[in-house]
Amino acid sequence: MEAIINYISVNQQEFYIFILAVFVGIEVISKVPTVLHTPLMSGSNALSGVVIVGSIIVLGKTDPANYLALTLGFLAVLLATLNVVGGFAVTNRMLEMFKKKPGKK
Amino acid sequence: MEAIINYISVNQQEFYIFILAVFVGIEVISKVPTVLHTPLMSGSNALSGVVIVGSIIVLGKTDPANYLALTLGFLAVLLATLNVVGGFAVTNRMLEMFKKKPGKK
Amino acid sequence: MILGILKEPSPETRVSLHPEAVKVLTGSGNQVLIETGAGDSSFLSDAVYQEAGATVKSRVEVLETAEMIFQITPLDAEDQKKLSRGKYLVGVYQPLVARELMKSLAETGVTLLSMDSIPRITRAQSMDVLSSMSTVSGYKAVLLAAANLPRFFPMLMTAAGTIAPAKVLIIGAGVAGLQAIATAKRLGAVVEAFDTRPSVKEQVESLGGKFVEVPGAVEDKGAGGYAVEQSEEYKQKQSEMLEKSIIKSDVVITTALIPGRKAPILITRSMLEKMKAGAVVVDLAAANGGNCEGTENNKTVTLSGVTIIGNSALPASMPEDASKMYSKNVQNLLKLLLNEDKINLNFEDEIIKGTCITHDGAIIYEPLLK
Amino acid sequence: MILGILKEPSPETRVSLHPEAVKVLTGSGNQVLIETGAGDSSFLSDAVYQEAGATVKSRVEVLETAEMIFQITPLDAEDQKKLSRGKYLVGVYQPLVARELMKSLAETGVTLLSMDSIPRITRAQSMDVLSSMSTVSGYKAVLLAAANLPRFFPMLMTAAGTIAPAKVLIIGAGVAGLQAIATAKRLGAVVEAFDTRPSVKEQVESLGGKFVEVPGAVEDKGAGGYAVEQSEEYKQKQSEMLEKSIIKSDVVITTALIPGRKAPILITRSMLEKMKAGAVVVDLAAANGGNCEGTENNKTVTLSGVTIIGNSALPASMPEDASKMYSKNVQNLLKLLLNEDKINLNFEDEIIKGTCITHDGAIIYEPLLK
Amino acid sequence: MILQLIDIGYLVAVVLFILGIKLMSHPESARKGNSIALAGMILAIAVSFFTPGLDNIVLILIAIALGTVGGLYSAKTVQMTAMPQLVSFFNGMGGAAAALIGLVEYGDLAIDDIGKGSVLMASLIIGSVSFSGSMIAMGKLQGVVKDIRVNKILAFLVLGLAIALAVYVLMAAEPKPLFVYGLVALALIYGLLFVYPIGGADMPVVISLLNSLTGVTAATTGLLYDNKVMLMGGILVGSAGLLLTLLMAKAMNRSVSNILFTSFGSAAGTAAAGQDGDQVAKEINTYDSAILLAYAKRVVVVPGYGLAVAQAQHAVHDLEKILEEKGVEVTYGIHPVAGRMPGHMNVLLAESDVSYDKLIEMDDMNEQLPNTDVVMVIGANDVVNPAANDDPSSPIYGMPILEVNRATNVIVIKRSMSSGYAGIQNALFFDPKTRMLFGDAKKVLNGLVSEVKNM
Amino acid sequence: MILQLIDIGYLVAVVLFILGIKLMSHPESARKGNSIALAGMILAIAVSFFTPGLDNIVLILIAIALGTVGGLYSAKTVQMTAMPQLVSFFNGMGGAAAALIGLVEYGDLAIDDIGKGSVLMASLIIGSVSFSGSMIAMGKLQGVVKDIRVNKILAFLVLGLAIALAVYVLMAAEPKPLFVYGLVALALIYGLLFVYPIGGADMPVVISLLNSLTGVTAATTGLLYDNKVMLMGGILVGSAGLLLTLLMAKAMNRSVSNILFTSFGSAAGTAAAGQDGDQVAKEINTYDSAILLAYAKRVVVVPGYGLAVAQAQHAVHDLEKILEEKGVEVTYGIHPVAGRMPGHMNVLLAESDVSYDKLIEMDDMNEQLPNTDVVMVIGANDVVNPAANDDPSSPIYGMPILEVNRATNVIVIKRSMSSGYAGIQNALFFDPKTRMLFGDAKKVLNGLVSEVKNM
Ligand SMILES: NC(=O)c1ccc[n+]([C@@H]2O[C@H](COP(=O)([O-])OP(=O)(O)OC[C@H]3O[C@@H](n4cnc5c(N)ncnc54)[C@H](OP(=O)(O)O)[C@@H]3O)[C@@H](O)[C@H]2O)c1
Ligand SMILES: NC(=O)c1ccc[n+]([C@@H]2O[C@H](COP(=O)([O-])OP(=O)(O)OC[C@H]3O[C@@H](n4cnc5c(N)ncnc54)[C@H](OP(=O)(O)O)[C@@H]3O)[C@@H](O)[C@H]2O)c1
Ligand SMILES: NC(=O)c1ccc[n+]([C@@H]2O[C@H](COP(=O)([O-])OP(=O)(O)OC[C@H]3O[C@@H](n4cnc5c(N)ncnc54)[C@H](O)[C@@H]3O)[C@@H](O)[C@H]2O)c1
Ligand SMILES: NC(=O)c1ccc[n+]([C@@H]2O[C@H](COP(=O)([O-])OP(=O)(O)OC[C@H]3O[C@@H](n4cnc5c(N)ncnc54)[C@H](O)[C@@H]3O)[C@@H](O)[C@H]2O)c1
Repeated sequence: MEAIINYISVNQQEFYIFILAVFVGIEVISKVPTVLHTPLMSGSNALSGVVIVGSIIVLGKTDPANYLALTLGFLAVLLATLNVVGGFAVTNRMLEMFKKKPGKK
Repeated sequence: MEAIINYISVNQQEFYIFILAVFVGIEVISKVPTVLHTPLMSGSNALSGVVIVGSIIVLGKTDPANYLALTLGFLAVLLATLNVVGGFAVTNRMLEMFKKKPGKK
Repeated sequence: MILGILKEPSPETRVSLHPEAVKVLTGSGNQVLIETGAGDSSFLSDAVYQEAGATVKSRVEVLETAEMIFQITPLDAEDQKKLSRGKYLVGVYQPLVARELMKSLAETGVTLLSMDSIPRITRAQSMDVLSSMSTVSGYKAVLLAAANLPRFFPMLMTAAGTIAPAKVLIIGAGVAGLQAIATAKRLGAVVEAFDTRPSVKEQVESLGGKFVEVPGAVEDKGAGGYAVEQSEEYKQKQSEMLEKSIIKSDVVITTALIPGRKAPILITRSMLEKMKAGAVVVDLAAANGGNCEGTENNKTVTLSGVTIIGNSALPASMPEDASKMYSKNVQNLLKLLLNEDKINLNFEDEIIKGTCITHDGAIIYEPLLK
Repeated sequence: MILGILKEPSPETRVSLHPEAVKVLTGSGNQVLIETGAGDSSFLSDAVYQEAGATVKSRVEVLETAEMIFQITPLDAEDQKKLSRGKYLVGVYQPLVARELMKSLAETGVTLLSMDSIPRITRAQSMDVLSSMSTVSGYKAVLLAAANLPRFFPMLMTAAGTIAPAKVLIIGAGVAGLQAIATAKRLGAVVEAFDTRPSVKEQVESLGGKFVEVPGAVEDKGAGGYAVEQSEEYKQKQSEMLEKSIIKSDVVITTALIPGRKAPILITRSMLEKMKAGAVVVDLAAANGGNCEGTENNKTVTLSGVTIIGNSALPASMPEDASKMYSKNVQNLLKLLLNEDKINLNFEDEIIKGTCITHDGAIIYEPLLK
Repeated sequence: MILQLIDIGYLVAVVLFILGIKLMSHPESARKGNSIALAGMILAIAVSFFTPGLDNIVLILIAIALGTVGGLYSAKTVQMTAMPQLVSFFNGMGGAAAALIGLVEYGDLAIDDIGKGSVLMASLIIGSVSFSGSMIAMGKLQGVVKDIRVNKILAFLVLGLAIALAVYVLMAAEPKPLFVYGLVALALIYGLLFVYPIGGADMPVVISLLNSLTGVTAATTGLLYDNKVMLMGGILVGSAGLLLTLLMAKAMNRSVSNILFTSFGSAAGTAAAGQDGDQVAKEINTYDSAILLAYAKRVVVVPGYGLAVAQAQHAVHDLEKILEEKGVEVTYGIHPVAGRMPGHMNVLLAESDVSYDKLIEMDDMNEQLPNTDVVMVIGANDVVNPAANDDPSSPIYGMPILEVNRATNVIVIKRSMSSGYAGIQNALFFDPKTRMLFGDAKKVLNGLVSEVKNM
Repeated sequence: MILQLIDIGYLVAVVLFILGIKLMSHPESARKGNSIALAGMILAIAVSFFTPGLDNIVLILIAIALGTVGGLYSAKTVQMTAMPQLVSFFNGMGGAAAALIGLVEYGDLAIDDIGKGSVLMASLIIGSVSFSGSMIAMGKLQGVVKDIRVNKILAFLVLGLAIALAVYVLMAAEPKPLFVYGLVALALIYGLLFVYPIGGADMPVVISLLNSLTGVTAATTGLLYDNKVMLMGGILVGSAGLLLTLLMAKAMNRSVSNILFTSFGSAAGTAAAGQDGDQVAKEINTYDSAILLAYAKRVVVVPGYGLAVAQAQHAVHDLEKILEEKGVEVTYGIHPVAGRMPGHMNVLLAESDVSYDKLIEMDDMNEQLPNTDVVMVIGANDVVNPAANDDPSSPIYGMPILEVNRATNVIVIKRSMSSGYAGIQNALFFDPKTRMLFGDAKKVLNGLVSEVKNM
């Protein structure tokens, strides 16, 4: 128990950040209209491709001699890029229909 | 310039918290219906009475011999309490009208 | 006071006072006599009047006994002879038209109150028989037109083809014209209206009608809402604009009047010839000469395939409600005239002054004196 | 094929084929003859017909030359004599009523197509003259009632008092009844309706009317939407419920029919006596004996102060649109009968089978054979 | 251990604050939100008592007790209409408390901590402005303080001077208490100058802004003590308050900068329309009208020619239906000469299928009006003009009218203050019971329908 | 200095992410939101190149180049209808990347850092589940993978085993790469078992959930590197994704637990209403209908008897007006026998003052329909029944109809699947172009009016 309390107290800042971020995440989409469900899912999928940052770091820090790690890292960057680029591109296509707002009176 | 960058970097966590808190504050009320403007103003006024925590600390830490400081601190607690208690009570009264929703068909 | 209701001569079917009014008047101490069968053609039996407190008498008795005599139609020479000095007569006498009659009535020494002369001021709205009877006429004109049109008023899309809505043109958007617009709209027609007073455009539109605009009309604010004579040039332009509308209309209802003048001719024979076969014109100005060339008062004629209805006695065709409204107007005037059961002829009052035509052996109606 | 349009005998004012139909028919290779002045009373001149491709002929010429002859009213004995075997006759013959006439026509050897016998199936809706003419009747009945009522239909709150809206009761909510509901509503009346078929309640309400419910009616789904005879007990209950509504109504429009029977009496003399003075009854069932005791076909009578209009020829009072609709119905039937300009009497087709009364010297209409 | 628990307590309090505000922004959950925020506050206060080395507990408790009694008493006894004043007052108290903390704290401050020093100065200035500004706002709402034109430049000079003093104090080698007091005095004056010239009608927006400022001082005070609950709570109130200010201004069709930086004289764009000599008609907006209608028991609609001009018959029927759904009884008072032809209103209302039973004649209606909560006059003028009863010189004298001011509230919907058919001014519009809702009848009614729907 | 700039870069990227998601949740700003989020991502990637000690840059660039080409190509060429599959595929790639990072990182890890170790294990498991689950979801949507019933207990056993292995690896004194691979294999299998039994119609919800899981792995990876952008981005996607999952399920009238823990067989609750033999009518909700209408160029309303029954004539006119205000061209297609009497629709629409010009006869309308974006059939049935053209045995065969399926989209408003006057079923309701909007016509239309108003 005490350990947990201590942990929380020590990592207060992180907890604040965590709680606030969750709130922001939820609030920000709490009023999303149904039509946007799919595009939004697609968009947040693109964002989850932020692991690319980790992939880059991992590959960048791999010993150039460790071929297994290099391969895995290379794959990681490749796949994460797919996720990011493909994700944004496909979201953009989905959102095409919202492009030309018809002339409001 | 560098000082600022440094400052931000050092206080990163605080900045995250600040930005996130602002987002939460804004998001949370962005869809408030007009009828609630006044009660919400009153409610957030009550919350701004959170300075009472500071007043308590200030008065609590004042040297019992420093009469000027004691008086000021005493006043601070008193006024802040007024803000908190009165704020919540008046908000509650304003919200009374939302109590018994008139018989929806 | 003794009030006497006479039976109207045919073809008039209305009656001056409704049993409801009789009840109120007897209630405040007056005595009411009614000629046998006076209400019959308005579907109001003698029994109903008796219940309301009236006494049924013969015509002669009423004429001789009553101090104030009610008949909408002007009394004929015969009846006038039976009048004695100091009596009051209430009816619709059109004093500016029937000038001779006014003179002879003045000589008998009666006090004539002509309901159609009540000044059209705000306070007098509740006594204004022109308005109330125009309401009946406007409504009825449309019903007559619809009943005589060989076509539907509303649009109908049916298995037996699509019926286009009738086009109705109302010329003159006074009280009767506005009521006609409303009624024709209700029945589903496409309604246009025209009037020389541009200020009625908004009123026409407020009833869902389309206003036919002819630029350049003169409106005299001083004329109390009545129309004034227009310039020749304007009349020319108006005639051209109107012709276009008339030709494409299935029904034209005309109500254009200028007080004290012959009604302007707005539909000429050549226009009639260009109109659709089967079209209907209802000319509410028939009594004043008509707005349509060929209109005959109180007759329906067909010219170049167009049916022209010149029935100027439309209120008589809806006697029950028309009587009710007329009676209400009279009753409201009596509120001014009578103090309980005593007469109080206060010539200071604008309304009484304007309504009283003859008094004490002389004509006192100002427009007749000039 | 040579088609011949005859002028209807008075008082009928409609005409079987409209110039629009003539244009289409001549366009597909047929020849159309028309009797001089056949369209006059529908405001359709000979010139218009000629423009559409018809040839104007005398009655005799049309009767003798045309292979298919159009007249709404059954041909009289004189005309029948001029018919030769193998000709086609198209009109409204009421075969179940005019049984003798059917026999004599069968003998002449003509093929009779009676428009009123077209089966009322979905596909035949566009040929259904009963529906289209009921539409005219329902609309016109209300106009007649409104024109004859001594009161207003709509509510009016005016300076001359408040006029209560008229109460209109529609008995029988078939095609005509529904149209009457709609029209009366439009004019601002308060509308109630009654029918023995409870399923029309929803339809009445869909037009803004109030349905007078009498519990316990029998509805025969097999009767194709027509009413069936009801039990005595039900009739008793119905009569009581209806009386209440009738007494307080200003206008009653009756359309209650049961095919092939005399129309049921729904308004008795005793009810008439209790009705308001000045009330109006329009009896659309007048031709079948009427729904009101005292109705006389094609006459307007007044009984106990109630005006009873027994005009069963309402479509004739709106000849132009009525002709247009009738003509459209005929035209749609001809689409089935004619292959371009060749006749194709396909008895496999339910519609043709149901419409054809006599053929080749014999009666072939099934209801008449039973 | 205590310290850690304090941290967690504050953390929970912040979460409760957030939830509280969130719930408070929906009508159904607003009351719950207020309670949750209150719970958070109680927790925060309770936790703060465990601050290590806290002294003067008795004094603190006395102060709290006094504040509680005062706060509760004034909140319970205040009249519904005076609530905004009270909110403003309470807000001022919060600002004052923050300023007082700053004053006390100044004594204890290590001179060289410029960071903390700046934060402290900000607390002092903002707290003082919030205090004096709130007091003036309260006075204005109460009608005690009149509008005064203030030279903007003067105001900014005062503020500039206060800031200059603050900078000087910060740079100074030793404590300058006198300068600090001077700075506070200047800030207080700036608060006055800031609120003085703003028109009374705009006060709610100003109070919201001041409230947001108090939030900021709470946050700065939080920074001072490195106290998370004050910091976070303050930021929340600050940001939420700022957004709320913008929303409120928008709802009133004003921009914030317009409100703050234009003197009332020139800002009376809309008010001018409702002026007649020295009489001023009171305006009302769509929302407040909707509230009035939705929470009424009996509403009477008085239609006139304007309803016909606007072709608003369908809209008025829609409003009637939605009000009836909410349990409000709605009828129509029909004047015999409303409109421009006999029966004009009947034709109109029949078109939109208003039930005949709901149309009440003038005389009957005049009897029912005293039991009516709200009369809504739509595009009518002459038929509700009391001059017909009172003023023998009026052209409409003697005409019977619908005496709508017998009801509790009157809302008049029309486009402007212009006259009707008779061409005369209408004293009803200046009646204390009357509020004008300007606009085309159809638009206004459609707006009311949406508002009532959302309630 | 570089380090600090990296921090700030990440901070900005996070703000861009938040703004991006925020804007993406409103139709008007959604495209902008996507661009802003993309900008944030580019910034984050750019910044990460400045990580001190970064090697293998060429390799990284090659991987990125390949990924970019592949991603763009597939996104550009995919058919509109296949987009959900593609999203699922991309999401799987993200999960896989996270798992791979975990694998590489495991080698470098100090054995005794249990905190980091747990985070790593979580990354591995969740990433793997997300990967294999996404692949199955894609397969299902593509129609390649069939529904299979799976024993829930088996699935949980597999997951339990994976977690047990993870605990073992963490506790072990030395690295256990083999066990780690085994654990990954188990997690992959669990992903399969998890998605297999869920019905194809529920896939969007599942994908959203998997997407949320990928977000969580991004966050855990962020923890691993103490990298704020991954942490925050991950939390955002995780929480937003979770809420979105709930919202999507709600919009489909399903509960998430229902979807996840009930096999597809029993989950057909709502679908039953629209089923006819093996045909299933597709439903649409008010909001989506409103979007369809508001963004159309030409809308045709086909009214029928149901419009009259619902007395929805005023509501339909309101919708017409508000659509016209938004620039949509609205007309009415009137079938000659729509309703129950000749001219029924005319009476109805005249009452609500629909302009006569907007009423188009059947034949003319049939010609115009191919250029129509949306046909809204309101309470009509027989008059739009294709059986009248196609099915000689139908009682309505031979009646001309409004051929609404010539238009691009058809929305049918009625209360249920029940038949009309003729009492026969209508194949139009099962047409691929048709969506059913169930409810009373008046209520539904009023709902549409409010929705369109808000757009
Ligand atoms: N009923 C009859 O038979 C008849 C016949 C002739 C004359 N009159 C006279 O007409 C008058 C009737 O009285 P009333 O009260 O009905 O009408 P009114 O006195 O003419 O007043 C109508 C008011 O409606 C407002 N208005 C006009 N268009 C509007 C719109 N689109 N939206 C909102 N408001 C609008 C106008 O004010 P804003 O411009 O500020 O908007 C105007 O003041 C009486 O004086 C009566 O004597 C009646
Ligand atoms: N026009 C004429 O002269 C005439 C005369 C007699 C017969 N008919 C026949 O009537 C039919 C007319 O076709 P139609 O398409 O207009 O009508 P329909 O085929 O009868 O279909 C009407 C549909 O409206 C729906 N509905 C009923 N109430 C509703 C409400 N409150 N809200 C929403 N939907 C509602 C019903 O479905 P739910 O129950 O699922 O809601 C029903 O399927 C044709 O078969 C025609 O032959 C016409
Ligand atoms: N102040 C009041 O309270 C009050 C009372 C009653 C009537 N009025 C007003 O008085 C006015 C006249 O009413 P009325 O119905 O008795 O008028 P009316 O019967 O004298 O004339 C009917 C209409 O015909 C129009 N007209 C005349 N010549 C025309 C022409 N050449 N072409 C086209 N139209 C022509 C007139 O402008 C008028 O609108 C109306 O506006 C009415 O509102 C006012
Ligand atoms: N299937 C189709 O396409 C089609 C075509 C045309 C008509 N119809 C339907 O056929 C039905 C009959 O139409 P119609 O107008 O020719 O009928 P009708 O003229 O034969 O009868 C008129 C109405 O009177 C009613 N009635 C009979 N006896 C009554 C009584 N004692 N009291 C009260 N009401 C009584 C009937 O129920 C009917 O509604 C209608 O429902 C119509 O919709 C259907």
